[in-house]
Amino acid sequence: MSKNRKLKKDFFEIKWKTDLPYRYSIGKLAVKFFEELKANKKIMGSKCPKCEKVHFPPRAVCADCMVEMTIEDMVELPPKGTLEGFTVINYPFTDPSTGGIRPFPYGYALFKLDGADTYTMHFVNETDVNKMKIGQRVEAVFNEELIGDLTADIPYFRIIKEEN
Amino acid sequence: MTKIGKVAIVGVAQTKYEKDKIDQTYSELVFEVVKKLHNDLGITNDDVGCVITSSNDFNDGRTIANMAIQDAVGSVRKAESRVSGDGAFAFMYGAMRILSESYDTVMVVSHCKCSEVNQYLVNNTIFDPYYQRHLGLDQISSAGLMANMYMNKYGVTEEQAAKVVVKNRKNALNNPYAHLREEITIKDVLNSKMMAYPLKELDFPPFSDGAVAMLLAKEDVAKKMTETPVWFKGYGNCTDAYYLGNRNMTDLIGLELAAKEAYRMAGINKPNKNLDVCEVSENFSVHELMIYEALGLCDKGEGGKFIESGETEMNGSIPVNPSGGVLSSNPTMANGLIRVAEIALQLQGKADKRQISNAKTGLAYGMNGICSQGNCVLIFGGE
Amino acid sequence: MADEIEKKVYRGRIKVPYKHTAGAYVEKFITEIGKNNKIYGVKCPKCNKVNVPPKMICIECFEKMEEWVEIGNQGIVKGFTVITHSTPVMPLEPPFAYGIIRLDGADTDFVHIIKESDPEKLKIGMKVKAVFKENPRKRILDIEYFEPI
Amino acid sequence: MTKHDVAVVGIGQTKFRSKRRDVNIPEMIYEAVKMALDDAQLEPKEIDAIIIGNMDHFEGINFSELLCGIEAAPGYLKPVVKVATGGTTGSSLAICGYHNVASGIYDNVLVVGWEKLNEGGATTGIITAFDPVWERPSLAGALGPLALMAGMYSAKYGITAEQAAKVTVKNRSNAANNPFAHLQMPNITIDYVMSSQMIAYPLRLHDCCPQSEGACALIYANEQETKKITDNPAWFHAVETAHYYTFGTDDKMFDLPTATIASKKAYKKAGIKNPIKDLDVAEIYEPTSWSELSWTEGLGFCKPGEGGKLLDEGITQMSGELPVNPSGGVLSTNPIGATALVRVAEAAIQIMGRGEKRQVPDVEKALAMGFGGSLWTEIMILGKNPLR
Repeated sequence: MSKNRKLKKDFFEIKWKTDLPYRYSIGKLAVKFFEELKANKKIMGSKCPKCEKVHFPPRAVCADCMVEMTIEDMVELPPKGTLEGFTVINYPFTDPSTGGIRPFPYGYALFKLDGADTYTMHFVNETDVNKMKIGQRVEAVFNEELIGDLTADIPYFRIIKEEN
Repeated sequence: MTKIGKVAIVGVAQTKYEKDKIDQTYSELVFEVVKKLHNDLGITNDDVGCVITSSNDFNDGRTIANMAIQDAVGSVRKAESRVSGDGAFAFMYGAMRILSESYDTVMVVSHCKCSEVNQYLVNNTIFDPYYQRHLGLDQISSAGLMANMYMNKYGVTEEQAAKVVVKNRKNALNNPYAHLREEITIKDVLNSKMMAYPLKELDFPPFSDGAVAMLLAKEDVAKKMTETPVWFKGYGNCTDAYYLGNRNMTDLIGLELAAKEAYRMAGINKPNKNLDVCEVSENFSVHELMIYEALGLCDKGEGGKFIESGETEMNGSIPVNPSGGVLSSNPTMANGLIRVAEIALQLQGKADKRQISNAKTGLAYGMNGICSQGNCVLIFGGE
Repeated sequence: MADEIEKKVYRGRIKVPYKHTAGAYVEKFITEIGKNNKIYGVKCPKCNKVNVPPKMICIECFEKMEEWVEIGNQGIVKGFTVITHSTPVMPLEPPFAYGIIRLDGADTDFVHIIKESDPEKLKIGMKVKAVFKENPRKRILDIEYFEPI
Repeated sequence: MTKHDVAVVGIGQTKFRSKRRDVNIPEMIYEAVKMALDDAQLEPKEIDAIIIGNMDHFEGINFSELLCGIEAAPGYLKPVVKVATGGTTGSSLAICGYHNVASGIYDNVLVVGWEKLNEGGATTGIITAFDPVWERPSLAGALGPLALMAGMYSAKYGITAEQAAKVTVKNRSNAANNPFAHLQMPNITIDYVMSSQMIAYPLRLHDCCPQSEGACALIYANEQETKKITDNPAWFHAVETAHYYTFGTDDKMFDLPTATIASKKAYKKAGIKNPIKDLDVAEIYEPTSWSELSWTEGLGFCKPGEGGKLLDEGITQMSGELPVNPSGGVLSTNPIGATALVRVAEAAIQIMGRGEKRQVPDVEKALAMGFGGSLWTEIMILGKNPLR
C-alpha cells in the first residue's frame, strides 16, 4: 500500500458476525469408529466388499465401485503408518469453527496407516521441518481420557525414532 | 415450436422425505437416491455421461458443498458441476448439456437436509448486510408481508388460503414419499399458532430431509432406455427485483414472465386447457393462489375463487400438486427437482394412487430465494 | 435419549466476523441517518425514480444514479405483518411488525420495523414516522423503528 | 443440428487489489459488467441470461446471485443462475455459459465471476469447504494441502526451491505488463522470493498466491449474434471437466491426475496432438509456484518431473514456444470466484490480439485452466476461428 495515501482511520464498514451452529450427521460408520476409539482405543477403516480397498477415514461409499460399505465392512487398522508428506503451518488465520485465530505454528502431515489404501492428514508433534523426512514411521498418540472426538482423543501423530 | 433439440427424462428416483434423517450424512442420502436410480434403470455409473448437482453451501454447512458428494454421485474422474440453487435450475443446465450435444446422458441430483441447521438463520443470510439483514428478516416474515398485501388487495380470505393446505395435505396421503401424511381440516389451519400475520403455523411447510435424482438422455438413447420417455418441451426463467421494496408484492411478475416464455417455447396458449397437471413450489398457503394467477390458470386476483372452484383438485380440470407439494414435503433445495420428478411420473403413468388419468402435458415450477424472486418454469410432454 | 443423538452427530459451527465495505451510497445514507437524522434517496437520470434506500444502479434502466434527494421521515404503510416467532438474529423481542413503507418523496418502497404488535392497530395506507437511534452504530438499525402517527 | 458455435465477444475486468475500500460488492461487480457491455457494444437488455458465481462463505451472502445479478448486472426480469464449485468456480461459470449458448436456448449470455475476499478471509472460507469431522480441525485452508503437495512433488523429482521461485519471478514480471493484475513486480528477483518468510514449508510467502478482490465478466454469443457484434471474437473449441474423490487425500497428492484426464479429453476434441506445438499460449491456474511446474506436466507440456526443466529451457517464458501465464497468472492475482474466469478472459484476449504489452505474437489456439475443490481441473480451449 503506497505510504503517501492518507490512511482513513476507520473505513466505513458494515459488520456482521455470522454464527451458524450445525448439527452434522456423521453416519453409522463414523459412529462405530468413535465408539471403538473411545471404548477400545481402536482405529477403524472400511473395506470395500468388492475391490477390497481399505478406506481411512471409514465411509459408506467406495467411489471406485459405487458400492455401499456398512459397519460389517469395517476393519481395524494399526495406529502406525508412514509419513508421506509434511509441512509446518506458520501463518495466522481465523478458524471458522471458533471465530478466533488458530494457534500456530503447528506440524501438519500426510501419512498412510499400515493396511490402509488411502492417505490421511492430521497434526504431527514436530515444528522443525529438518526433523521430518518422507518415509519416517509415525504413530497415533492417544489422550489418556478418550471422549469420542478425533482431535481430542488423537491430538497428534508422533514420529517414531526407533521401531520395536 | 421453436428450434430447440430433443431431450428426455428416462427415469427418476426419490428418497422418503422425513423430518430428521439423523443416521445419514448428506452424501449417504445422495448415494441412496443415485443407487436407486441406477437400479431402477438397470444402468451403471459408466452409462452416466456427466452429473449436474444442486445444493446450498449455507444449508449444508460447507463451502463447495458438492465436494462432499463426488463419491456418491460417481463423478470421480468424470465431469460434474453444481448449480448453487434450486433443483429445477439444475435440471435445465443438465438438459442444456444434452442439447449442446456434449453428452448422451446427464444425471441431475439435488439434496437437502433441513435438520442440520436452523432454517430461519439460513434464510436470514439471503438478505443483504447493507439494508435488510440486521432487521432479522427471514422466509416467514417476508411471506407474511406478501400474503397480507395480496389478500388485502384482492380480498382473498384466510379460509381460501387454508383450502390450499387441506388440498395438498390430502393429496400427500397418496404419495408414499411425502413427509406429512395426515389429513387436516380448514379449522386446524385457522386455529394453528399465528406466525407472521395473517399466516399461521399450518400455512407454512415443514422442514424435511430428502434427495431426488433423474437421468436425462438424448433422443435415440432415451428411446432405447424406456418406452415412456418424458420430453422437455418448454423452459422459462425470470428473476424479480432483489429488494422487497422494489418488488410488486401482490403479483408474481417474475413467475408470470417465466411462464410466458415457457408457454411460448412449448406452443401453449391456453394453460388450463393445454396443461393436464402442474407441480408448483408453493412456499406458503397463499403463495399457491398467487401462483395460479401468475401461471395464467385464472385471472388476476381470482386465486381464492379458483381454489374454491375445485379445478385444482385431483379430479379438477387442472390438478395442482397431486404429490402434496412443498406444504407436505420441504427439503428446500430439492423442491424444484421434486416437482420435475413428479411431473415425469405423471406423464410416464407411474404415479400410482396419485396418478392423473392420461396426463399428456405437465408443468413444473421451481423457485429460488425469497418470495419467488428466482423462477424456473418447465413444460414436459408425454410424446 | 440426548446422548444417543449426540453420538450420531458432530456439533460444528461456521463463525466468521464479516466486515463489508459499505460503498459511497450505503455510507452516505447511514451516516446522514446517524448524524443528522435525515433520510436520503437517489434519483435515476433516465426514469427520474427516487430510490430509497439508495444504491448505485437503477435496476429498470441499468443506469448509474448520482443525484441525491432528501426524503421525508414519514411515509405510508403499503404492507405489514406482525411476527411472533423469535430467532437469534432478530433486533428486538417479538411480537413486532415489519412494514413496507413508501416514504414521502420516494418512488420505491423501503422495508423496516414498525413498533406495533397488534395487527388490528395496523392498516395499509396508515402513516408512520421514523424514530432515530440515540447512539447510532453504522447500520440500518440507526433508524430504530417506525411508529404509527 | 441444434448445436451452436460459441464465441467470447466482450470482456471486462476490474483492477484487482487486496482491498477495494471504495466500493461494495454489487458496485465492484458492476465495473466489470459495464466494461464487458461496452466492449461488446451491447445494450443491457440484449443480454438473454446471466451466469454468476462466487464462494458463499467468503462474503457470507446466501443466494448472492439474486443480489448481484440484479444490482450489479442487467438481471432484472431476466434469467440469473449461480454456479459455484470452489476454486474452479470461474471455469465452471465459463463452461455453464458455453452450454447455455451452444444448446440454442440463449443467443447472448453474460458470465460473471467475483470475490471480495477480504470481507471474510480466504483461509477461513476455504476451511469450511472440507469435512467438518475428519479434515476441518487440522486444515489450514488451501495452503496446507498445497504445501504437502509441493513437498512431495519436489522430493519425488528433486525440484529445488530456486526452480520453483523462478515461476513467481516469471509470472509477477509478466504481471507488470497486465494493467488488471494485483501484484506487479517488473524487477522481481529469485532472491526476493527465496528470502520471503516461510509460511508452510516448502512454501514461502512469495511462492503463494495473494488474496485479491475483484470481478471478471465475459459476454458470449452464438454464430449469428457474433457476426453482428465483432469480427474479432475468440471461439470455444473444447470445454472439459474432471473431478476426483471427495477426500483429496484418497490418492497420493504429489501431482494432479485430473489435469491429465481433462486435458486429454479437451485436446482430442480440439484436435491438439502435441500441446507445445499446437497451442500458442496457456493461462493455467497456479496457486503456488510449485503448482505451475507440476500442472505443466499434468497438462502434457512435458514428461513427469520435467516441469522445472521446461521452465529453465525458457519454453514457457514470454519468448518461448508456449508462453504460460502472460497475464501474471494466479500467483499475481487471485480473486477466487473470478480467478478461473480470468484465465478464460486472458486466453480470449490473446486470441483477439488485444494483449498489448503482454500479447504473445500470432495466437491461434489458447488453453485456459481452472483448479480447485479436491484436486479438480477444468480445461477450456479457444481458437481464432470456429472449430472445423
